[in-house]
Amino acid sequence: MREITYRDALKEAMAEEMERDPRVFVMGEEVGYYQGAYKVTRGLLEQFGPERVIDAPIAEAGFAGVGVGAAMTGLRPVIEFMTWNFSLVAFDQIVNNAAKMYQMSAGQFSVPIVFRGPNASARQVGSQHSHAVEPFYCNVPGLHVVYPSTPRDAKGLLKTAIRGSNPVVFLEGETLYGAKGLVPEVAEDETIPFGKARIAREGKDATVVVWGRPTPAVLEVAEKFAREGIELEVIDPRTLRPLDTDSIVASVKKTHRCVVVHEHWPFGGPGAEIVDRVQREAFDHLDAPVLRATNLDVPMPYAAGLETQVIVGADRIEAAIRKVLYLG
Amino acid sequence: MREITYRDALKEAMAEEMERDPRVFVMGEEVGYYQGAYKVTRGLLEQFGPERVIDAPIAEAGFAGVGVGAAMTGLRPVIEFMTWNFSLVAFDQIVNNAAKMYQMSAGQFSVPIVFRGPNASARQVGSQHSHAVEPFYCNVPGLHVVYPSTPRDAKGLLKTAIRGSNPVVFLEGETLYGAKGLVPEVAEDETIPFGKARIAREGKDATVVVWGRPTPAVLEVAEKFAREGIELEVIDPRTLRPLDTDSIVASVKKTHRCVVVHEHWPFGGPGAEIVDRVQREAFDHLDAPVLRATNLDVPMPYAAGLETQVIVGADRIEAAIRKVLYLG
Amino acid sequence: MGSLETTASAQVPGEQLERMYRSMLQIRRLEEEAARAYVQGKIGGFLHLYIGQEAIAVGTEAALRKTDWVITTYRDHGFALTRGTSSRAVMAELFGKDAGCSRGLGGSMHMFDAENRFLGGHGIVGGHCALGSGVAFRSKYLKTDEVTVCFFGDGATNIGGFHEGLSLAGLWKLPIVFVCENNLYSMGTPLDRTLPARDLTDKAPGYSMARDRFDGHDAVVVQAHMSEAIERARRGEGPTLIEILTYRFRGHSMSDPGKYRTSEEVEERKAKNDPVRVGRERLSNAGFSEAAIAAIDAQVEEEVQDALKFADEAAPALESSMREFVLAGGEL
Amino acid sequence: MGSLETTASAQVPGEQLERMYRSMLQIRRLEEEAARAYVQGKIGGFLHLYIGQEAIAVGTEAALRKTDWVITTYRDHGFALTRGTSSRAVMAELFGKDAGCSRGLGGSMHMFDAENRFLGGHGIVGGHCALGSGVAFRSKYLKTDEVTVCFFGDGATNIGGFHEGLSLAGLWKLPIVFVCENNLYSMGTPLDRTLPARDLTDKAPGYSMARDRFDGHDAVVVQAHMSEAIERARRGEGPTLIEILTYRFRGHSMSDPGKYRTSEEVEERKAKNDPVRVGRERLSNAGFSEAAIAAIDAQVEEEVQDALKFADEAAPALESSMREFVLAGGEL
Ligand SMILES: Cc1ncc(C[n+]2csc(CCOP(=O)(O)OP(=O)(O)O)c2C)c(N)n1
Ligand SMILES: Cc1ncc(C[n+]2csc(CCOP(=O)(O)OP(=O)(O)O)c2C)c(N)n1
Ligand SMILES: [Mg+2]
Ligand SMILES: [Mg+2]
Repeated sequence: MREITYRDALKEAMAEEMERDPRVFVMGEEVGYYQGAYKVTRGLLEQFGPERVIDAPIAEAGFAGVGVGAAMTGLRPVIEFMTWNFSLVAFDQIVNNAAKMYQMSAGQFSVPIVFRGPNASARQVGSQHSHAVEPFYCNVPGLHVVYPSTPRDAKGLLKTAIRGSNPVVFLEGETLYGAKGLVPEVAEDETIPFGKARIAREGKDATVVVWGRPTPAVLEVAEKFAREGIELEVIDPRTLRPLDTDSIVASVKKTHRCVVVHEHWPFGGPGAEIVDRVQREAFDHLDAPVLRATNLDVPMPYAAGLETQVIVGADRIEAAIRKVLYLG
Repeated sequence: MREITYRDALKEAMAEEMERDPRVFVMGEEVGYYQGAYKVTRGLLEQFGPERVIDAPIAEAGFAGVGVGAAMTGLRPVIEFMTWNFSLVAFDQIVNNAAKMYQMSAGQFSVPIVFRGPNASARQVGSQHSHAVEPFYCNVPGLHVVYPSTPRDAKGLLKTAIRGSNPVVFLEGETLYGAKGLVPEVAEDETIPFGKARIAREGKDATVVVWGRPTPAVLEVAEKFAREGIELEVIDPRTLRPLDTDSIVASVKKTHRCVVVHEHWPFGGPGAEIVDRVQREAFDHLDAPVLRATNLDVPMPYAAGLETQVIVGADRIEAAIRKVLYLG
Repeated sequence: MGSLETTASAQVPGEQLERMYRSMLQIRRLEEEAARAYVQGKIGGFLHLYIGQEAIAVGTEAALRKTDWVITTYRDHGFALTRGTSSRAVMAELFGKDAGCSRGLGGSMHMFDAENRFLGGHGIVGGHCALGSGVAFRSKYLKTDEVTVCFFGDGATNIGGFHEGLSLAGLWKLPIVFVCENNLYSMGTPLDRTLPARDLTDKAPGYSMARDRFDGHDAVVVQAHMSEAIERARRGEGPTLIEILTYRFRGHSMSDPGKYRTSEEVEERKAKNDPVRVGRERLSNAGFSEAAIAAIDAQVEEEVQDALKFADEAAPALESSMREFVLAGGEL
Repeated sequence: MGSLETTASAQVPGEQLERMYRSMLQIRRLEEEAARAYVQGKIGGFLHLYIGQEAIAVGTEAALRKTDWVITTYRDHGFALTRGTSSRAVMAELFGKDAGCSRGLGGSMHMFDAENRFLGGHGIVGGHCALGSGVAFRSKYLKTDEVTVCFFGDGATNIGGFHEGLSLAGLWKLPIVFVCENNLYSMGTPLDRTLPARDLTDKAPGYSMARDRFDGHDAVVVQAHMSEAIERARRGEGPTLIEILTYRFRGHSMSDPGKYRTSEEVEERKAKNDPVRVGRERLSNAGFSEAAIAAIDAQVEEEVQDALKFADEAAPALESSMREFVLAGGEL
């Protein structure tokens, strides 16, 4: 194991899979000569050349569709959205073409493609650049939705995504790119399966489900509770679709209390879906309603002071946990 | 009161609002000379002329955006999507421009616009033409999402939508267009407020929440249960955003059991959101987990026999209700 | 253009003319029967007939290799047939049967045939143009000499999908030919109310593409023009934007009463520009006897009737396909 | 084009030249100070500077009426200022303050000024082109003689939003002028790797639009060309697609190290085509003394320093605005 950043973990996953399989290529805005808007593809152009690391013009629907067409006919594209905000103009390509082609053609054309890029808010980039898109994509059968919160998961899940046979919506945390963590040696070639949650912290008093950006904040809050003698179990599902309901439900059956923490807007999405599944499958084990701590239900304002209020943070996370514990 | 179709109720709402307010215009594919792909705009061209009933070429993002620009500067567009499936290519315009403009400009540019058209599956139109889009739009603050299930609601809600000051996603049931129902006389000028559910049937044994297409099926199932002496309370929220949580929760506090029935894919969306709110606000009143009866989690197949299985119908509705009633 | 037409017809061998006629008639008759089956309730949903436009699919196929690729819109029966999908598999698909070319999951709008390199069958106007560019990207990436031909209607030219698909192909000089089948209407709207430009190929310079524009009721002419563009793409000289003038003899789909045009207009076009009749005349002119032509007609008739019967009796689409094909196996 | 330039400059009165110079300098100096404040952490997020392109906003404004409309991208400070938003309101917006032109909710990329008919400030490349057409639609619908001018970058020309916005405007002959500010780069990508066509206005015939293409470092020239297109739109003769050749002297945004071009290239452009310097030369040539010009400089400096101080001391954006402006009141 070595300590590397989440950004480099992603880069390694792409480089290793490109080494393994000549059908894998990377396409997106500024992924080549510019080395990536967020430097996730740094070095790939030098290593693999412009035929496999392709700078696309600003035409997200176009190059997403090019990826789908290439995937249908045997290539394995990794399509970078400079940010997931821009996937909104490519929404139809992902939902109507990538997700449905395999079933619509009765298994004749599979679409092994990965769409990846930073999701949700960065810092002060305002209303149109701060989307957490998981509610949009998690709804759609035919897609996998992945959202790692650690470097190790980032690498292992991206490798699984690239090797798989289906379209994957791979969400990255822009504010996590610089985070460091232990990652296995390259020789180990670790892949991490979809649909298996990670127990980020074991505990017995309440279950907190969290993914992506708010994960570090939850772990800090858990430390604080630990000092009070309250042990939280923190579960990171890692993939939202498929969702590891079993691990979450097993935990709730042990702790009897559950809080879901997420950055996406509160209405619907995986946040509500997890609540639904927990109350359905652990109904008789719950000592309190399942609660959520989320971003506020407003478009993201620019001003730093307001943005901090909108993004889910330690205060709301802690309050929700206290509430399910009936700690007033 | 007179009996008219859901289709004509919508047409009346548009015609009356166009009479009232010269700023209201209708734009969309085939809305004029062709009288609407589903004949919802029949007669409007003759009544109001081609300057106010505008046939647009196939460019959903374009004419949705034209609508937003016109709404920002004082007009009141009613934009018809031939079906909501095609809104996926206009997704960015609705989510990033219509929904956010008012807050992003700090109240300087409001966007009084209605996007309307048939939602969800029709009959055998296949994978790319059978989307129930409410999970996508309900997530987004700044939008209203409306989905009437009766002619009266269709008319009253559409009038409210057109008179309002905000962007409205107005979903219609393609298979409901021909349904008839009592609608107040034109002179009454009935508008129906957003955020107020309709109790479609009163009962005490379980609450069923349903909107749009499956509503008639739920009412039939309720008749059947009534013959067994079981009285279901059927609540149609009519607007999904804002959602009348109070009426739903009040009902569940009375019945202690709740089933949510919807056509959209099961992961997330208003279906899961309603479950979340009910378990949160009526936790101590629930005698069983909240259950859902939904479309199957697969892209829509073409074959009639398969389509019938995918779309939520009496069988799954009844089974879910029996289950919350612990009737095996 | 005149000279190209003469040259083309002069060079076409009789067996090719026969193949073309047979293929056009197969499309025509299969769709006529499909329309009847639709009215009988055996086919559902949207059914967009290709009748009147057959020379385009047939002439294009004659210019293609089997290793080339074709992608089109929901108006796709003709292309499935010309690519090599059997009449049985097409008709069974329309009937929603497991023996259909998409096993009853796709229906009329979503026919696919991977083996014959037919990429569908797409329902969102313009959405498949970028897919076509993606397939052409593949061909270039793998350094093959395959060409992709991507068809769409006149109504598709204002939408973003069209623009982005063409922009990328032009920029990257992909081996693809974009063909607008201009049948003068998008549903009920005549072209002059949808297209700002007079001549659609006026858009070609904006994409740095070669262009062509011609009348498409004669498969021989279509083949000649298409060959030029296809071979240009094959040589690595980049894409072409082609506008083919045509006309559909039926409504937009079976649910279209067609009130936006007069029956005189339709009858005039049928009388003047019927691809099947033109194909038959070519056969006569090439010396085929009435009896020889009647024999072809009978064979096609037999094939279509067989397909109808087959589709009617075939087993329905399977629940297992609708579930198992949601995700391709192997990665979890 | 040469003659247009001569004519234009010959006719421009001194007070207009002064207004133009003052306005360009105001943009320049305000942005230079904004860049400094960004480095100090007083401004966050993305900050896209307009430095080097000032003559375009300024020349355009001189060709517009106050009742006309302007809409642009995230690179919007210059347009807010030329439309009439105060330096204070622009700077306060950058600082995220309640006194900002979007009350601190929009930030650098989303400046709005309804009173001055400035429609923003948009973050999604191409997405605002259809909004511009919508505003022009409104002007036509209400039978006013207002014109809308819609700006975008060279990088925007491949995206669907651009295509659909232009298609509808061309089809409906809307009173709008589309202006591509071609600064040769979209972020780090030079034009030859994004645009298939050599000349962007080659796209105009495909939209049935008039076209123009010229060098944009001289506000006087910009005004002359823009007036022509704007008045064409005002007369109801339809839209124009214009490409203005320009250059940005700074990075794409403050976070761009700009490694994709050499400093020689940048310096050469600064030396040759600096709009502010050209504006100053025009003043000299028109007989303004050094002292008169220095007085203008001092006034601008004072205004910018005042704006900085004002923004720094102003009250932060309010939580109530972020909540209350989600929905406009009155319909529930
Ligand atoms: C994005 C989108 N918008 C609308 C539709 C509905 N629609 C299907 S076909 C059609 C007309 C297309 O006309 P054209 O492109 O000329 O093709 P043709 O049917 O004449 O072959 C329309 C509006 C659609 N399928 N996709
Ligand atoms: C749809 C979309 N894709 C990507 C981006 C990210 N992005 C912002 S500006 C930009 C470059 C735009 O270049 P150009 O259009 O030339 O304008 P300039 O910045 O040079 O003024 C990119 C890729 C975006 N904002 N929207
Ligand atoms: Mg057509
Ligand atoms: Mg640029």
